[in-house]
Amino acid sequence: MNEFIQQATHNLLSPIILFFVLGWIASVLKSDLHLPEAMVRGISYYLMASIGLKGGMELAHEGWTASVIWACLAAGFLGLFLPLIAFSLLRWLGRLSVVDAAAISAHYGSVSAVTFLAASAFLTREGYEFEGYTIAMMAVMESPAIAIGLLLATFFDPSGRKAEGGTPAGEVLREALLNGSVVILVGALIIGAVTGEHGAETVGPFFFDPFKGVLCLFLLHMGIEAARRFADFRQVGLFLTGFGILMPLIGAAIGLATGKLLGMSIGGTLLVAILGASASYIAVPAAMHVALPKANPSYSMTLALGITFPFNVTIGIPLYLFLAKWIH
Amino acid sequence: MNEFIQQATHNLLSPIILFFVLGWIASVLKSDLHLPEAMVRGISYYLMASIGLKGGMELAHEGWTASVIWACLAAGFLGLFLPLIAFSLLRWLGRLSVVDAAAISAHYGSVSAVTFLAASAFLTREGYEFEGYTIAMMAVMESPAIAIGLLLATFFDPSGRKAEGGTPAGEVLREALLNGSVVILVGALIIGAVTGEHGAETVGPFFFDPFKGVLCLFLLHMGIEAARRFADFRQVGLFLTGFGILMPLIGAAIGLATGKLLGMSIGGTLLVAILGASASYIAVPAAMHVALPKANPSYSMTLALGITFPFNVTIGIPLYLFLAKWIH
Amino acid sequence: MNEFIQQATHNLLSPIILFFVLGWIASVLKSDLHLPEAMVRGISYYLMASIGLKGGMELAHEGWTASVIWACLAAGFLGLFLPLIAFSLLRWLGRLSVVDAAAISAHYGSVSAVTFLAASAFLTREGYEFEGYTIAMMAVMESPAIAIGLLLATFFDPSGRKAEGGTPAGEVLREALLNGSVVILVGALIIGAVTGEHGAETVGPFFFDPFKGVLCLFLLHMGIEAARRFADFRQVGLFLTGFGILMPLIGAAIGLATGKLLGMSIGGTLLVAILGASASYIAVPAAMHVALPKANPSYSMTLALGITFPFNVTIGIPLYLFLAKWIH
Amino acid sequence: MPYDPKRMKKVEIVIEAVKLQQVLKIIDQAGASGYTVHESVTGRGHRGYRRGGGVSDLYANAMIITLVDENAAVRIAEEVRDLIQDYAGVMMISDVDVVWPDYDQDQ
Amino acid sequence: MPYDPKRMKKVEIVIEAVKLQQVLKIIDQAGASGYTVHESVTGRGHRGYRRGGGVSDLYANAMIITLVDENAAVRIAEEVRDLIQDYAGVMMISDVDVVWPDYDQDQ
Amino acid sequence: MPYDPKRMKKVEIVIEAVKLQQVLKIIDQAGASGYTVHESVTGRGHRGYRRGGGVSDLYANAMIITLVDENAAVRIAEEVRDLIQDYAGVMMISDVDVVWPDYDQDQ
Ligand SMILES: Nc1ncnc2c1ncn2[C@@H]1O[C@H](COP(=O)(O)O)[C@@H](O)[C@H]1O
Ligand SMILES: Nc1ncnc2c1ncn2[C@@H]1O[C@H](COP(=O)(O)O)[C@@H](O)[C@H]1O
Ligand SMILES: Nc1ncnc2c1ncn2[C@@H]1O[C@H](COP(=O)(O)O)[C@@H](O)[C@H]1O
Ligand code: NA
Ligand code: NA
Ligand code: NA
Repeated sequence: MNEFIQQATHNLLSPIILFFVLGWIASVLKSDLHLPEAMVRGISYYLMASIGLKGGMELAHEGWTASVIWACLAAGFLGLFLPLIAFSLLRWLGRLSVVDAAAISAHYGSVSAVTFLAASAFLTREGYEFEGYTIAMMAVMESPAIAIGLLLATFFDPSGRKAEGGTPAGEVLREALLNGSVVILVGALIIGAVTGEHGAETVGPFFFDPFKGVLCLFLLHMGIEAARRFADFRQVGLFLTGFGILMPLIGAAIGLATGKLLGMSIGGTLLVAILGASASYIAVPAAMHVALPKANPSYSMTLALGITFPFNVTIGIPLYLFLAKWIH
Repeated sequence: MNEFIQQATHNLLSPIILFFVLGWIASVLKSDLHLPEAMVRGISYYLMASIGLKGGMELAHEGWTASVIWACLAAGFLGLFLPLIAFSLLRWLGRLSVVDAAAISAHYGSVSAVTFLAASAFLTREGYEFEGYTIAMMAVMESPAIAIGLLLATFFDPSGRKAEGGTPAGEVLREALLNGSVVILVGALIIGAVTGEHGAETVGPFFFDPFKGVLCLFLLHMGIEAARRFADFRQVGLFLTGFGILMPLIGAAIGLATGKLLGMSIGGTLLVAILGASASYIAVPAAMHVALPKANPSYSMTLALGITFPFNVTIGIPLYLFLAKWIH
Repeated sequence: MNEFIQQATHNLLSPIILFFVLGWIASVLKSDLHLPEAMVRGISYYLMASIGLKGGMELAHEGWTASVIWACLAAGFLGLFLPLIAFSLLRWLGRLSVVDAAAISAHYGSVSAVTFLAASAFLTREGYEFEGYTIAMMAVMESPAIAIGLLLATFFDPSGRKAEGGTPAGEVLREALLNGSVVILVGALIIGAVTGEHGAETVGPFFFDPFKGVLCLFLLHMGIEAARRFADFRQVGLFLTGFGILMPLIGAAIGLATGKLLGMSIGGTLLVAILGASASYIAVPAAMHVALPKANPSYSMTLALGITFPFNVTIGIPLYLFLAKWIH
Repeated sequence: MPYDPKRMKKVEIVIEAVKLQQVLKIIDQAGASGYTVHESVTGRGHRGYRRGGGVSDLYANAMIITLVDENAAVRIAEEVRDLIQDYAGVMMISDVDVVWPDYDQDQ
Repeated sequence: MPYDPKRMKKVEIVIEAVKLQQVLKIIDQAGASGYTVHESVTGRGHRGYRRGGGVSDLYANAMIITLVDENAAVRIAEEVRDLIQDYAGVMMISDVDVVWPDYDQDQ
Repeated sequence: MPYDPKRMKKVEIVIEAVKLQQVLKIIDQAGASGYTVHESVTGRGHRGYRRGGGVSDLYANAMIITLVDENAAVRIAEEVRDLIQDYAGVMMISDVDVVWPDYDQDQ
C-alpha cells in the first residue's frame, strides 16, 4: 500500500501529469491558452508514429512468436467483450436508450492511445520493461468495438437503425479503420518491424529521444479539452459519471486477468489493463456519430474525455500497476 | 572596449542573430517567406515552457532563499517604476496625449521574453552562469506595468477613461495575467520547481537540447515582423524613434543597478538589465488596446517590435554585458 | 549488379522510403490522413534551413576553392542546358504546344530538394562522403531554368506570350528567387558558412540530429501528394508518362558526367546526378503558371510529383549511385 | 469584357465537419457546377457551442457556398434539411449576380 | 421535406480579433439563436492593412455571420457601430431565405 | 447611434491563390475603401478539385469580399472576368446594407 502511494505520487508529480493539470487549470481559469489545431494534429500523428515505430522495432527484436498471435487474439476478444459489459450496465442499470448505450459501449471497447503513452512513459520512469507487442494489441483494438457497437444497436433496435438514415455499417468500419491516426499507427508498426534496429538510427533522434517532452505538450492540450468536457458532467447525470469511473475499473480488471493469463511481465500486464480501462475519443466518437445519428455524442465525449481519461492518467495508472504487481 | 567589440561581433555573428537578420532582409526584399500562424504560436509556447522549466529546475536546485524573494520584489519594483519614467519622458518631453503616453509606458515596464532568451543563449555561449530566479523575475514583471499604465491614464485624464468605453481595469489585468504565454511560463516554472532535476530526464531532450535551434527559427520570424513594424517608423516620428533607443538604455541602467544591489553574478545582472531594457509585444499590446481604445496601437508596436527589440538583440546584449562586467 | 540490387533494397527498406510508401497507400485507400498545411510548410522550411546550414558549414570547412566556383558554374550550365533537351523532346517528339513544352522544360532544369535530401540521407546511411558545395549547386539551379523556359516560350511563340497577359519575365524571376524556400536555403547556407563549426553547437541538436526523422514525416506527406498526382497520369497520356521517366535518366547521365568532370567523389557525383534528374514542384510550378497562363499546370505537376519524384526516390537513387561507382 | 452577369441562387450551408462529404455529394447530385468550402468555422446554435481543433472532429463545423439555379437550390434545400434534422447545421439562400468566364472560348 | 424557408436578416461583421468576444456578447443579447465565426481573415480598410499570425493578436481580424430577425439586426447594428468607432471593423446586412430543421420534432 | 446603413454592392471573388495579389490590385484601383480576405478555401469548379496545403501553392484558392459602389463593382467585374478566363475563379455580386462608423468623428 505504501508503495502504491509512493508510485501514485511519482505519477502525479511527473512533468507529464503536471502539464495535464496545468492545461486543466488554464481552462478552468478561462485562459486563452490553446494549442493551434495544426499543432494538435501534428503532435497526435507524431505520437502515433513514434509508438508504432517503437512497437514494430520491439517486435522485430522479439520475433513473431506464438505469444504475439495469442496477445492479438486476446486484444480482439477484449474489444468485443468489453462493449457487451458496458452495454448491459448502461441499458439495464442506467436505462439509457439503445442507441446511446450502444454508442457509449463502443468507446470503452476501444482504446485511448494517450493514456497508453502516459502509462508506458510511467513504466520507463519507474524502471519496468514491457512487451513490444502490447502496441500491436492496441492497434488490433481500434475497430472491433465499433463493429460490436453497431451490432448492438441494430440487434436491439432494428427499426431504429434503418429509419435513422445512419451511414451503412461497412462504410463506418472502413472509415474508422482508415482514420489517419490508425493508419499511421499501423503503418509505423510495420515500418518499425521491417527496418528493425537498423531503422532506429534514422528515426530515433526525432521519434524516440524527444518523445516524452512532446507528450507533455500534448497532455497540456488534453488537460484543456478534458476540463471543457468535464464541465458538461452535470448534463450526463450522476449515473453516467459513476459509470465513467466504474467501467475503467472493470476494464482494468479484465485487462489484468488477460495479461496474467498471457504470461506477460508486470509492465506488459499494466498496459493490457490500460487497453481495457481506457476509452477512445479520437476515431470512435466520429464513427459512432455518423453511424448512430440519434445517439447523443456529448455523452460519450464527456465520459471518455472528461471523466475516464483524467481518472486513468492520475489514479488509474499507479493503481493498475499496484494490482499488476499484486497478482504476479 | 576591445572585449566589447569582440563580444558584440560574437553576438552579431551567432546563428540566432543571423537568422533575425535573414528574416529582416527577406521582409525588405518582399519575399513570401513567413512561418505559418500555427507554427509561430506553437514555437512561442514551446519557448515559454522551455524557459519556465529551466528556471523552475534551477530554483529547485538553488532553493527558495531570501535572495529569490528580494529579486522578485525588485522585479515588481522595476515593473512599476520604469513606466513612470517612460510616461514622464513621453508626456513632458514628447507632448504625447495622456492615453498614448500611458499605453507606451506599460510596454516598457513589461518584458520581451525573446530578448531575454537571446541574452541567455548568448551568456551560455560566452560561458557565463546566471541565477535561475531571473526567470521568476521575468514572470513577476508581466503584469504590474499594465496596472500602472491604466492608473496613469485614469489619474491624468479621468474623464477620458470613462467616456471611452474601455474594458474595466480588473478585467484587463485578469486577461493579461491569463494570456496563454504567461500561463505556460508560470506553469512550467512551477512544474520545473516541483519535479526538479528528476523531471529534466523527461523533458530535457525535447525542451532543452534543441532549444537554441528553435530559437533561431523564431528569430527568423521576429526579423520578418520587426522589419514590417520598422517600416512604419516614419509614422511614429523622430522623437518616438529616439525614445525607442533611449528608453532601453535607461531601463538597462536601472536594471544593472538593481542586479548589482541584489548581489547577482555578471550573467544574472545582464539578464536583469534585459528585463529593464526590453519592451513587451505579446501580452501588453492587446491588453492596452482594449483598455485604452483611444491610444494608437501602432505607436507601441512600432517602438517595441520595430526599434527597441532589434536594438536590444543586436547592440544591447553585448553592451549591457560590457557594463555589467564594468560595475562588478 | 548484385551490389545494385542490395543497395536498391537498402533504399527501399529504409524508413524514409517506407514512409513515402505509407503515404501513397493511405492516399490510394482514401484514408483521411494528411499533415496540416502549417506543418507541411513548417517542415519544408526546416528541411531547407537544415540542408543550408549543413552545406554552409561544410563550405566553411572546405574553403572557397576553385572547385566550388567551377561546380557552381556547372550547376548554372545544367539549369540552362537540361530544359533545352526537354523542350526538344516535348516539342518535336511529343508535339506539345510551345507553352506546354516550355513550362514542363523549366521544371526539369530545376531541382527537387526533397529528392536531394533523400539521396544525401541514403549516402550517409551507406557510408559515402559528399562535397558540401553540392548544396550550393542546388541553390544555383533554382532560377536559370525558369529564365530559359520563358525565353523558349517567347522565342518560339512570340505573339502568344504578349497576347496572353502573362506576368512579365522579370517579375516572374524575381518572385521565384524570393520564394520562401529558396530564401531560407540560401540564407541558411550563408549563415552556416559564416558561423562555421562554432555555429553547429547552437543549431545542431535541432537542425541536424532529428533531421532524418523529420524527413520521414515529410516523405509521408510527399507520398500522399504524389499518389494524388499520379492518379491523373491518364490525363497526361502515355508519351508524357514515358517522358517523366526518360528525362530523369537523361538528366542523371548528364549530371554524372558533370560530377566526374568536376573530379568529385562518388557521393558528390550521385548528388549532381540527382540535381540533373529531379524536377522542381515547389517554386517552379507557380512561377510558370503565372508566366505562361495558357500552359496546362497539371501536366507539370503530374510529371514532376506523380512520376519523376517517385521514380527517383525509389529506383533512381540506388541506380545513379551504381552508375557513379561504375564510372569512377 | 462587358459586364453581363447571370442571376443565380447563392446557397450557403453550415454543417458539422463529419457530414461535409455528404453535403458535397448532395450538391453534386443536384447538378451544381461547383462549390467553395471553408473547412473550419466555429459557431453556436441549437446544439450548443461548436469548435474544432481538438483530438476528435466531432465539434468542428464547415461552411459551403454553391452557386446554382433555383431548381437545384430547392433540391439541395430539401435534402440538407433532412440531414440537419439529426446533425448540426443551418442553410441560407439568397440572390446574386454571378460573373462567369466564357467557357466556350478556350480550355 | 418540403422547401419552406424563412426570410431573415443575414448580418455579417468583420471585427478585430481582440473584440470578437464582445461582438458575440452583443449578438447573444440581441436574442440571436446562434452565429458562425471565421476566426482568421485578413483585410484592408481605413485602419490600414490587417493580418494576424504574429506574436500579438493586435492585427488579426475575425468575421461573424448571424441570422436574425429585423429587430435584432437593427439592435446589433447600433451597438456594433459604436464599437467600430474605436476598433477596426465593418458590418453588412442582407436578406436571405433560411432553411431550419424542425426543432420540435426531436432533440 | 441610429441605424442608418448605406446600400452598397458586395462583391465576392474566389480566385486561385497565385493571383490573389493581382485581384487585390484590381480592387484597389477600382477605388474600393478596403477588402476582406479568406486566405484558404477549397473548391470544385470547371478546373476540377482545388485544395492547397501541399508543397506548391498551385491548387490553393482564396476568397475576397469587397464592399463598393455600383461603378466600382462593374469595373472590378470586367477585369476579374478577363483574369478568370485563364485562371480558376468565380465572382458574385449582391446588394447589402453597410454600417460604417462615422469616420469624421475621430481617427
Ligand atoms: N442563427 C444563426 N446564425 C448563424 N449561424 C448559425 C445560427 N444558428 C446556427 N448556426 C450555425 O450552424 C451550426 C449548427 O447549428 P445548430 O445545429 O443549431 O447547433 C452552429 O454551430 C453555427 O455555426
Ligand atoms: N470596403 C470594404 N470591403 C470589405 N471589407 C472591408 C472594407 N473596409 C474594411 N473592411 C474590413 O474591415 C476591417 C476593418 O476595417 P477598418 O476599420 O476600416 O480598417 C478591414 O481590415 C477589412 O477586413
Ligand atoms: N458553382 C460554384 N459555386 C461555388 N463556387 C464555385 C462554383 N464554381 C466554381 N467555384 C469556385 O471557384 C473555384 C474556381 O472555379 P473554376 O475556375 O470553375 O475551377 C473553384 O475551385 C470553387 O472554389
Ligand atoms: Na478500453
Ligand atoms: Na522593460
Ligand atoms: Na533537374
